[in-house]
Amino acid sequence: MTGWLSVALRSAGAVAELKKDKASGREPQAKKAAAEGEGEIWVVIEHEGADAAPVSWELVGEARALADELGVRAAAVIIGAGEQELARKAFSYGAAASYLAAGPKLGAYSADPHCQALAGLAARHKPQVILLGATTRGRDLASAAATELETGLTADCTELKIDPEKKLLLQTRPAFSGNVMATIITPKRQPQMATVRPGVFPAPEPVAGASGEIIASKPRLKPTNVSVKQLEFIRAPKDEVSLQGAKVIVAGGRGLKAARNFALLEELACELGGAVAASRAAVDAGWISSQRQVGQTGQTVRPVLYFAMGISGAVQHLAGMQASDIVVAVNNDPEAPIFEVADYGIVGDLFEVTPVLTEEVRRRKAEAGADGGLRIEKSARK
Amino acid sequence: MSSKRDLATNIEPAGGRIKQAPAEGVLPNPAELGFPQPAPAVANKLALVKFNLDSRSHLSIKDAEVCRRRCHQKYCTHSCPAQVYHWEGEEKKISISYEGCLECGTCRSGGCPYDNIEMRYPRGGYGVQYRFG
Amino acid sequence: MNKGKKETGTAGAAGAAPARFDAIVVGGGPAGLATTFTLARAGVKVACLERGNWSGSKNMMGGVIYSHPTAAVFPEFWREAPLERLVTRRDMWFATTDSTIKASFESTDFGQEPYNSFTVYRARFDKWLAAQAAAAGAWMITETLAEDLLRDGRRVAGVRSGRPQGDLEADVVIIAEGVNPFLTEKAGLASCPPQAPNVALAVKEVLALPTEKIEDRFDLEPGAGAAIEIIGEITGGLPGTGFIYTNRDTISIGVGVLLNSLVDNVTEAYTILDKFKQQPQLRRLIQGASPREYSAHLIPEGGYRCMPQLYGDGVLVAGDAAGMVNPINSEGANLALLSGQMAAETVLACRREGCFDRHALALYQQKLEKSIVIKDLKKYENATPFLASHPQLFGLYPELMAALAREFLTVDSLSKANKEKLLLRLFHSQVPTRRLLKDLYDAWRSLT
Amino acid sequence: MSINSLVCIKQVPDTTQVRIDPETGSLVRKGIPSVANPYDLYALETALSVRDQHGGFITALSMGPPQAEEVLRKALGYGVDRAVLLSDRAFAGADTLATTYALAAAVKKIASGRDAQTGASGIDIIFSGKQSIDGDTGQVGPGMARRLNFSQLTYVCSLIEIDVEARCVEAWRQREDGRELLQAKMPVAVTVTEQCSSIRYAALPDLITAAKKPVEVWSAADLDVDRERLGLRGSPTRVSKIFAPPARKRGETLTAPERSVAEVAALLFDRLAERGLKIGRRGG
Repeated sequence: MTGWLSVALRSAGAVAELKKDKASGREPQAKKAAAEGEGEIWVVIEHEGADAAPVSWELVGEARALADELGVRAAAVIIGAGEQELARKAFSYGAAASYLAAGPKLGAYSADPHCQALAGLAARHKPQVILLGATTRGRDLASAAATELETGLTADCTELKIDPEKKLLLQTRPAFSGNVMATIITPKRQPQMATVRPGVFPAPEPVAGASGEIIASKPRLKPTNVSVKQLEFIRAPKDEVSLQGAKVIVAGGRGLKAARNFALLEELACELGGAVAASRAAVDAGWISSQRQVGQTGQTVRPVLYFAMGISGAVQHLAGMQASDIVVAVNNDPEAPIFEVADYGIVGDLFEVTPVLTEEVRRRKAEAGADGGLRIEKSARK
Repeated sequence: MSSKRDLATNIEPAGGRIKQAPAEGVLPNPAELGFPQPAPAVANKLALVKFNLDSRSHLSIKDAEVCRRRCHQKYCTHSCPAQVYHWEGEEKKISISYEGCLECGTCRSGGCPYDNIEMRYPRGGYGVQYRFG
Repeated sequence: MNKGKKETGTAGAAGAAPARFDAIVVGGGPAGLATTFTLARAGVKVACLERGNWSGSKNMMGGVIYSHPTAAVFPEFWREAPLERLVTRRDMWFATTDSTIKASFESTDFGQEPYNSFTVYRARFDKWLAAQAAAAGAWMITETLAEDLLRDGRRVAGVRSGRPQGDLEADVVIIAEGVNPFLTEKAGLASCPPQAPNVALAVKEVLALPTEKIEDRFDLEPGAGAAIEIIGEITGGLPGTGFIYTNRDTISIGVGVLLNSLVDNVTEAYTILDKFKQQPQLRRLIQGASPREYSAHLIPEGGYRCMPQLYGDGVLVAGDAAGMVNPINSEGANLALLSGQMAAETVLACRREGCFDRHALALYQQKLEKSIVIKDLKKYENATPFLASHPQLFGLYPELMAALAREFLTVDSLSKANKEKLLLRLFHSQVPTRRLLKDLYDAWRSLT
Repeated sequence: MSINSLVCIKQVPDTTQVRIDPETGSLVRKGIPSVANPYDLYALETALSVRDQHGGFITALSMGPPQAEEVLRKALGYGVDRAVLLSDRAFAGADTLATTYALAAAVKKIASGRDAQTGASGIDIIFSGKQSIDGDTGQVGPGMARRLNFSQLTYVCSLIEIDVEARCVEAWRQREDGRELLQAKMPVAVTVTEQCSSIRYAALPDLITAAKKPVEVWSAADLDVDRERLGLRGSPTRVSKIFAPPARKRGETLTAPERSVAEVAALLFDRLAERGLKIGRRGG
């Protein structure tokens, strides 16, 4: 059932083909969806001007797969100043339609107007699923909109599936700091809403020249007494990659012994395009800022590659990193619990090992030439 | 010095003979008992324990010179059941991982025969928090 | 109650806090809670300071509380308190590396009210005791460490906690701070500082195992429990004992060893514990169990000789802080509870007189002298020095017992008469008769 | 003019101890100690420092079983003026939507002053942690803002200023790509991150007061609510399955006596390449 639609929508001129299918009446569900927008799978595109957050495109790809399974359209929702280029980009990642809600109050993100716009669109077009990235902004907007729409919202999903019988969205997410996985459903209300962690789904290869339907609107916003204004924005320095988005994290613990030694980790992280993090012990010792703390009371991270350098592996730390795809541990204590969760263990002095690792990366990059760097193929994810 | 192992092998299976008695009052050296040496890390055990970490240490060495010059065995590195104390060979000093302290008091009660460790309790609410106890 | 706070709620509700208490108890363990509960029930304005997040969160013991002394303070506690198993069997094992002699006592009496003993987790049981004290009207102040005593001349007049605005005044302070006697020393009451010859270090692991497996492996009725004490090779020949207690779905397993022998032999307590767990007899009991917690604690084993001065002007000492542990019967919590209760009774009596100087508080000593607390401690006052100076009790004798048992039970070509001769020879070759007699005499002197 | 605030504090299981029973496949929560959600304590500290500066009242609000009184007593220990616990079977099983419905009703009642012992009228700021460590959703703060028509300010890493006259709050908000300074109109619901300063060390007199101060317990009947929208009945989401995450297993130890550190490093990156992490040109 999904094969033909998928092929059709992936090729150029998707809209035209969809209309043809409608005419032939081969897929009544799709016809209905196309006619009213009802039952679509939506992805809210998080963007700053014309720059979209990578997670948004990852989700468009996934929405497309889910939509194909249900025989409906996948659509992007762009709330802003009318960013046509984002609408088109959404087509190239697999969306069949883009809802472009624009207005003077929607130019920069603010929870209340954006919530009103999204809830308004959803009330009108009745999508069955709305997905957002589990970013600070995505979670902010999703929570408000789900409340406004009085519907269910599942945060931080790491897997989405369709129940083959009931056609419900099966939303799987870690809970209790990753010690438990739960599959959540929203059986009786629509839309079913979920936020999805960045990096869970691969970004699809963009298809040049793909097109789709643009549904532009100017939402009317209720006047309210609430307001949040941005006064200033300080962009994090480029080399200071956020832990949440980082594909590679090099984390240090008590074994680092002093603040200055984090420079060793920074070098390795820099070569791999990753971020530096720390265990609570290192943070408490004052060697690094608490913003870098991974663990139960710090951040929960899920990079593709996690280096634990001189970290013994207390449960509280494991709670924050055990969802990483590949864990490499370097510790001079062969009994350290971190080795129990490490894919690759190196028993040795981190002061000796780390520079050699950095050197090895440099060597391989040099061999690979100018565009050498860490490249992640899908197989890294299990 | 006669070791415990001698005794164990001296008592042979049924029908065997005990060849000689150990010298009176001499304790066996545990290193000769086949105990793993050096001691296995307690990190695995401590990983099971909940701690509310304070940002400051409640343990300190009174006089680093004593560790350096007088204490050859570095007793605290063995007597502490949480392996809080480590001898840093290069820096020639004891480092203190107070975060994993079980607050038993060994280090102030003879665990350091030189009485060279200042042990206090962590501030109220901090430190070890047993779930079973 | 919140008058004068109309304008602002800042500074919390400091105005409503009592400026001073009738009594302050330092430490929310069995001793401190027995005092607190008894005083609160009698209407005394009493505060109990506990440094842990809750009572019991800093405490550890092997695992058994005795019903009789506990019920003397907390009547019929077994109806509500969080208990693990009702102990119906007590074992004493003499173990060598490859053999064990087991002495087991099982009684149906133990299974009937008022029962004999229960296994408990201190982190849960003490919390329950604290809730009883709070319900009786006491101020339970957790997460607060008493760092020093306040004085008025010679008299102890309160405590200084490590918190902002942390001074608290009271007529009398009951120190129940546990084995590390920081305040007892500050009060000038400690007789000997806690030292390696007077303390044992106990380390313990809690291992999870399904209920049915525990009952199966230990041969227990549902809900019944076993308490096993083991001496011999398990402590590497050092003076100490191993123990196993069964809980509902965990096993507590640990060793306690005299600290000075650990230090003299540069041995780690956890190494002994790990070795202990590897004993074949024990390995099969704990096989497949997953560790849940590791803990360590000191046990004051100095006994009667190391007890501090138990009272001073405005101050009493109870429980472990007062060295009230009977190392032979592994009893501590019960003596703590009883001494705590007697401290409370003393305070109540002194309140009637309105005097808390040391002459008045000497009543506490008199009460203790008449009770099993001091009677038992006196009885075993030489036990710890004896055990420390007779390591053969923990190494050689169990080895010999096992060797003798093995010879006796092994069927081979020797006639029984020859076997008997051999046994005697075997024994005498190891232990000259003179020495054996001396050991027995010393043991009799010290332990009876 | 002072600022009245409300802090939401959730009692959560110590999540590092929560696990799935491998035999029954159900959640083992028995015997696991409960703690105050650590992020909520950052929220509490923020509320306390606002009160230090501007005066006003702080109400701590929680929803949960009767034992959840413990976290509110902890809050009282920090000098909070009033503590309210929503506890009723009718609230049980609530997801975030039903939770914010009940909490918002309680806030309305507290703000109306009808029942206030404190004399507080109105709530200017609601503080809560960025998320709880058991649910990790971060949905309750924004949900309450929506229901109460408060401004919504999430992931605040430092609250810098409150302009009482203009009824505005300025705060830095943490984002993935940096931090932004936002100005929000009061009333506002603020959720804070771990970068807000950690909770102070409470003063002894406050702890003593807290030991005896009552925690008000409200049931559904105490609130102006539609029971159909409470608890499990009012929750649109259902848990269809829980399971243990794939257990991490001890992997390969790369160090070996015969290998030099450089060889170990080379071996590591070979292994990573086998797993799809390659250093080099596309397709190279």
